[in-house]
Amino acid sequence: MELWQSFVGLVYESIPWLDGNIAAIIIILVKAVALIMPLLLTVAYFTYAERKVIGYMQLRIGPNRVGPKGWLQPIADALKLMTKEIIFPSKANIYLFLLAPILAIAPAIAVWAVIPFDEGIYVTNLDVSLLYVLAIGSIGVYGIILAGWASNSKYPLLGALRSASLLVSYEIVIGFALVTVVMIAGSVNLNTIVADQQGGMLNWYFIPLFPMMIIFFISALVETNRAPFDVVEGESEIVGGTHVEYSGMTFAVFFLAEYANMILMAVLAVVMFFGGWHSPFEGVPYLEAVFAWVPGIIWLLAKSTFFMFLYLWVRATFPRFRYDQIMRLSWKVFLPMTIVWIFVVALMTQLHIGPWFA
Amino acid sequence: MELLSLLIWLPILGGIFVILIGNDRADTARWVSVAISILVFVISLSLYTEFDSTTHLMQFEEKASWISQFNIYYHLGVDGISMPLIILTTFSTILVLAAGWEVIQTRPAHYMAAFLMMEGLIIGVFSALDAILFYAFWEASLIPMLLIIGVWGGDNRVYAAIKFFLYTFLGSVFMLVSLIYMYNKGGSFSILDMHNLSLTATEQAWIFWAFFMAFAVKVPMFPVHTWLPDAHVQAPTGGSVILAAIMLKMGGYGFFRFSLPITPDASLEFSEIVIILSLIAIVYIGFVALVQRDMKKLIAYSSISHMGFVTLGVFALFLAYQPGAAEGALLGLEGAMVQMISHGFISAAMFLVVGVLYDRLHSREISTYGGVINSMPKFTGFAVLFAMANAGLPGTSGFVGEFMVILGAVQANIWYAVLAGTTLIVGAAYTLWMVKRVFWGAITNPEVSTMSDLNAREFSILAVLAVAVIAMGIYPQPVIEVMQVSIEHLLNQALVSKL
Amino acid sequence: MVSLSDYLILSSVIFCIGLVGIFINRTNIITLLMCVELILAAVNTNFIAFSHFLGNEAGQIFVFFILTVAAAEVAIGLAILTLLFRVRGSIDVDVTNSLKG
Amino acid sequence: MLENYLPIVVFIMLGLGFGAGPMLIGYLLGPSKPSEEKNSQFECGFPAFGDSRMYFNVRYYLVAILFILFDLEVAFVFPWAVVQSQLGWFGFIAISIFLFILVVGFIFEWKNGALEWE
Amino acid sequence: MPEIFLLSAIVVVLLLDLFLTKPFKQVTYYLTQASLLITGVLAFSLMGEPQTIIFGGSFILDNMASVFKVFMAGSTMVAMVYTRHYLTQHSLFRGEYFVLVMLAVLGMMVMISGYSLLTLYLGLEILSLSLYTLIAIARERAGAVEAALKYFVLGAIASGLLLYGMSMIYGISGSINITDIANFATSANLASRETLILNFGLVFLVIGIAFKLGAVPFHMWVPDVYQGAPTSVTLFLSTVPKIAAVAMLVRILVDGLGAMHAYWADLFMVLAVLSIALGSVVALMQTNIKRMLAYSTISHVGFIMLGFVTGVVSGYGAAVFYVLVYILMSLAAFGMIILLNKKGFEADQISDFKGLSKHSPWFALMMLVIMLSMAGVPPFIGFYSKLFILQQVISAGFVTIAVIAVVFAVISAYYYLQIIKSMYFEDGDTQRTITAPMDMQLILSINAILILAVGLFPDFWMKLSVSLF
Repeated sequence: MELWQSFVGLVYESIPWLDGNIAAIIIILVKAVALIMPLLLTVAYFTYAERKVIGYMQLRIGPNRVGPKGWLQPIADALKLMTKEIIFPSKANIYLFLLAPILAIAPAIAVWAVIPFDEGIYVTNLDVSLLYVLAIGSIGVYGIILAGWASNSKYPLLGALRSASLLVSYEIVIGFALVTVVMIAGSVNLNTIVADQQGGMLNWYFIPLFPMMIIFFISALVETNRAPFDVVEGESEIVGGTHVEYSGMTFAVFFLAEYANMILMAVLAVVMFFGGWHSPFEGVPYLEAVFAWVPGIIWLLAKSTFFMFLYLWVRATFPRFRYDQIMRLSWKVFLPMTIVWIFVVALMTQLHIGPWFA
Repeated sequence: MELLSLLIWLPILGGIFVILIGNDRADTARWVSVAISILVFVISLSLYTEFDSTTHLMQFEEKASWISQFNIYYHLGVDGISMPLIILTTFSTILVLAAGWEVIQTRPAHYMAAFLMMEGLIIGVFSALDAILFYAFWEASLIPMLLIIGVWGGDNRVYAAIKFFLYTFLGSVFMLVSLIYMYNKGGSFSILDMHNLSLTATEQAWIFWAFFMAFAVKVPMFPVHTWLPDAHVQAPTGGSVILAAIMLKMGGYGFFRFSLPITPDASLEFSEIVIILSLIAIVYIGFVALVQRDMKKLIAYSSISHMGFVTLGVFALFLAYQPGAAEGALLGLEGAMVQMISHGFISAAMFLVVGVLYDRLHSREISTYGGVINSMPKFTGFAVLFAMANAGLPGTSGFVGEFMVILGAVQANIWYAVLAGTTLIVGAAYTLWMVKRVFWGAITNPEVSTMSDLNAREFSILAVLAVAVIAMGIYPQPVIEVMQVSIEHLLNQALVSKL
Repeated sequence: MVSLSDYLILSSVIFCIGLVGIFINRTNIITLLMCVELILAAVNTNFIAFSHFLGNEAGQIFVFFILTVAAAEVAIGLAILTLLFRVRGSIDVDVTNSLKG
Repeated sequence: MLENYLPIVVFIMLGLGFGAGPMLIGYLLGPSKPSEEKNSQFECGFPAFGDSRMYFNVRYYLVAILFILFDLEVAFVFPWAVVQSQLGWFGFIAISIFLFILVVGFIFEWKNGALEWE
Repeated sequence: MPEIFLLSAIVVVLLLDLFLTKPFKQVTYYLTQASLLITGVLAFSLMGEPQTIIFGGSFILDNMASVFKVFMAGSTMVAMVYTRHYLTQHSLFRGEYFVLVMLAVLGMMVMISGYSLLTLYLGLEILSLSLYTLIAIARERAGAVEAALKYFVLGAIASGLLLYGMSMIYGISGSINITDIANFATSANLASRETLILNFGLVFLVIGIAFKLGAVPFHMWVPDVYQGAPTSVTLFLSTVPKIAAVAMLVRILVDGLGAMHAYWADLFMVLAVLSIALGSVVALMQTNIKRMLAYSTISHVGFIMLGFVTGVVSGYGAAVFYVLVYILMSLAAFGMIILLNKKGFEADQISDFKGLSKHSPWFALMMLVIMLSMAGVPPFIGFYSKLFILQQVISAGFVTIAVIAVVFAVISAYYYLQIIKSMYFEDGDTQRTITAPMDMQLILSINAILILAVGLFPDFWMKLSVSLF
């Protein structure tokens, strides 16, 4: 933190002709770079991890040719995608066609502006950060719809429709699930929500909101088109869905967005339900002291990593759901459940149950 | 129930009763309705017998709060002007109902009921002393007439019915506006209060013309008379009779009751215009009648011409009046009244005559007939009598009214009188020419020879009318007597400036 | 600082765009709906700007309800459009011409 | 207050840039040899047939409409959720009525088969 | 409060209808009627209570609200009686129909009692949304869907304009409560800029309200919607919502911006005269009776607005009286059209009335009464409503307007006569019989007779209308 402050001071001093706004923008840019670069790196190596992990789960090795143990595989993939031809389908609406990937990735990156990594470490602290997350998150649908529409081809359109209905269905569920979080925290500021979970694992929200946590996690899988809910791509049915007509970097951008979203969802799950930057050992007599040195951000990343791993695990484990099953799950199972749970939480609040509703 | 209310509501309720009897029991319906109409007539006679002809005040008054929001009262009453018209109404209704006895075969009960209701409504018009009540009856009486023309009329009945309705409706809404205006000014819808309402010259002018629209259409006066030939021709006989005998009188009555007393100054100012219009009606329409081939149309035009005398008589008073000698003016007014009543008898009779012919041969064309006297001598007798009356032959009621009006007009301007007098010639011309072509001469149309003479019902109807026409022609005094005082009062109202 | 009149000008510009869009658009009903939404957006801007500068939340609450109603309206509007498409096979403005006097 | 939103704007710009930039790079680096075959729309191995702007199931509309409604309900619940612990039983009852009506609508849809997906 | 009861009833009926099997579908209808009845009774029981404003100034309970609600519940019940016949004849009988109607009624009640811009707007939208859906309930009829769409689009625009006006009023007065707005508008020291903005908002409000009322030049939806919608919906939408629209008008323009009367009265006068003129003239050319009645409605709306031009309590009362009368007549008129419907036969042409007097003289007579009443012929109630309005207009000094109004009233009489003509003067091609159930025939007869009966004794209703202000 001190380092940061001095850096800011340095910027202001060294470039005296800057007025406040530009300086602020520069500072933000620096922050952004500090945030996005690791993010991209994570994405890159998440793909690698995915192939590796699933490979091991299926008793194979996974990528192992490029670099030692295949470490350079993501780099190679990126280079390959970069040098591929970008095909513009003849019937496509070029502008929308190109706008679609941009709309897909922009929210995936913009959301990160409000994510709290540790106490006081964030790009910006909005009072309505959770609403911001939800709002920006739902823009992603446009990318998919536009992609399907602009391609002017059957499979993308089908994929887009499916995807859009799935996304919106689960968005409602996520919305309701997060309502319960807000009810306990009494705030829609992510920082406050995390801060409210202070005091050991028992105070994390996943305990009173266990069903909601499950629902959130499953919905996150759907929202990111992950297996077993990846009917949108559904290679065997609609040969890749929305992305059929995309090639080269246009496709890569979608890809990037998808993985960035996955990471985001993992982080959100941690922030919402697993105490964010708080150490799991808070309040535990001995361990607390032992792990006191670990910065909050590490805890956050560690927990997130677990969830990211969970994604891969789930993918390797479950067969794909049918489309109607997924829809039914959201409307007929999750939605009633969340509404009921809202009542439950409200009642618990009014009756002051447990440590969470004091 | 008071007498006037009884006169109004008995026929209306009777009409509903007749409807309930239904078309299937036609004869019952006929008998019941004639019975009701006779009953009403008898009751209405007591208006005459108990009438106090020494006062101009309203008699048989009834007053009950009706719409207190606007101080509207259910206010009835008659004076010497309205009373004879009421009796004329009740009298004519009997004739009409009797005349429609077998002629009307489609929906007879409804036909009878319509006339009964209309009778009640028209009596309401003549006896209402509250402007809105008057207006309500005035408009409501259009409805049965509309149906009578439209349902039982001739080939072109739809056009005629709607034209009739819209003309009169259009005219009367202006009256409504001016009534409301006066209400807002004076705070009362009572006609008698309106008589005393002081109005500026401009207001009077506007109100006068508004009233004029309503009444002139009804009378009908020259430029707005065109509905009448259509309506008369297309209406069934009974409808024509009621139209001519009574409905036209509503317009004349309006002039008496509203225009003169409420807007005396405007009436004075515009009297020349009205007189000229009346003269046009009398002369020009007379000539129009001359060229008609359709008997009903001819009579219709002659009605317009005759009603011209009414308006002439009314508005001549302003010119005829000389200070200290109100005789001329009074004569004109009285003449107008008498003319209205007598025209009620005569035109009814004329239409009935045509109706009788029409029943026989289903044609109203003059050319269809010829030599009717050969097959229908009794009928021809009546017909000729009525034709004479229509032409204004002395000794018939027609003469009395026209003569009085002309006398009044002489006082006003000799040329008016001369012009009006020409109608005696023109009227004689068209009536007698018609009579000649229809009744005299050889039978050209073989069907004419098959026509049967009057049956008892027709005979009695025409006989009653003949008696009335002659009685009034020879001895009009009873009629004039009852209205004398009221008309003198009206004259005073008309001559006293409100400014 | 952004002043109230700036907001009002913005909103009136949006409003006018919406209104003009409605009147000159003669082809597509969806566009019509979007223009309506523009009008509502202008209204919302107005309300929020006023609310902010008056320091009175009523305007914001109002906006909340307007949004809801707008959503319900869109839901119904789309449903009707779907129906129209079914019976007519098109959603052009031109097809809505069977009702004439 | 408002300056907290500056980073948001910057991030959105960055996000857009991260979309556009790589594509531009790809366009510059990659070859560009379009051919009619290559640019034709995708079909499983045979020439494309029919209009790709095809009719689709009305249920997609239904989902969209339901989404609009429910998402708004969520939006309504959020403000309440923030302050619900301070509102006490009044807030509880109020939201109960609200959710009750929502649930009634939900049941209505369910019974009408709006949620069935064949 | 009746609203709360009605809302619960809606929920109950909605749910119950879902679980009713086919043979019991009529239960929905009877429940609807019962709910409306109880709602009406509840509203009636509130009559005479002193005026109270609740919910932080956004809801008002006064005599006007109660009377309107009672009237509304009553006329909706009547409408439902007619509707049932129509729905069964055309296989449109669905539970949702009744629920939607009740929702619309609920919306209207909120409009009537709304005392802040927000509640008024919400009520309006509950009403409008229900109506859009109701119109489109005949899904397979192109005309109905088209009508729904037109109504929807124009209604949405109108709402937008109304809202824009509301936002301006809110911005300048700082409150959405009518009470506060009224206080603001009456405060003596308004800067000219403030007056200007109030006026600016006012114009939009007037446009919005005129849209909802269907006044020229914002009437475009009226004929199409009336013609396209299923007759039972037309019946409902042409009648009851007019009360609510007038109530909203009263709340906003009279209660709230009464001080600005001089400004909006001018607008109203133009709208009113245009409506009367156009409604009367264009109706002449119609062959579709629903469309004709639509234009006739426009002209009636003109008369209603004239009542508000006067700017005095009795003038407003006249307008209210006119509305109530109009609803009575319109209910009966559309009831008559529905009466002629038979299985699969949609009676909506004037020629469908041909020969009615032959095979059903009673209903022909009723229709005669209705039409003449609409034309404003005494002694039917329509005359007194026109009389009241004219009296007020003349008393406010607008004699010319009154003359114009009556002239067009005469013109409009022509098309009412067209129906009378069809019924009485022309013979039908085919013999048609009335298949409607007895309850409908009975209610329709009572409805029509009321037109005469109230016409004979209008005093109570006039006094009641005036007493509401």
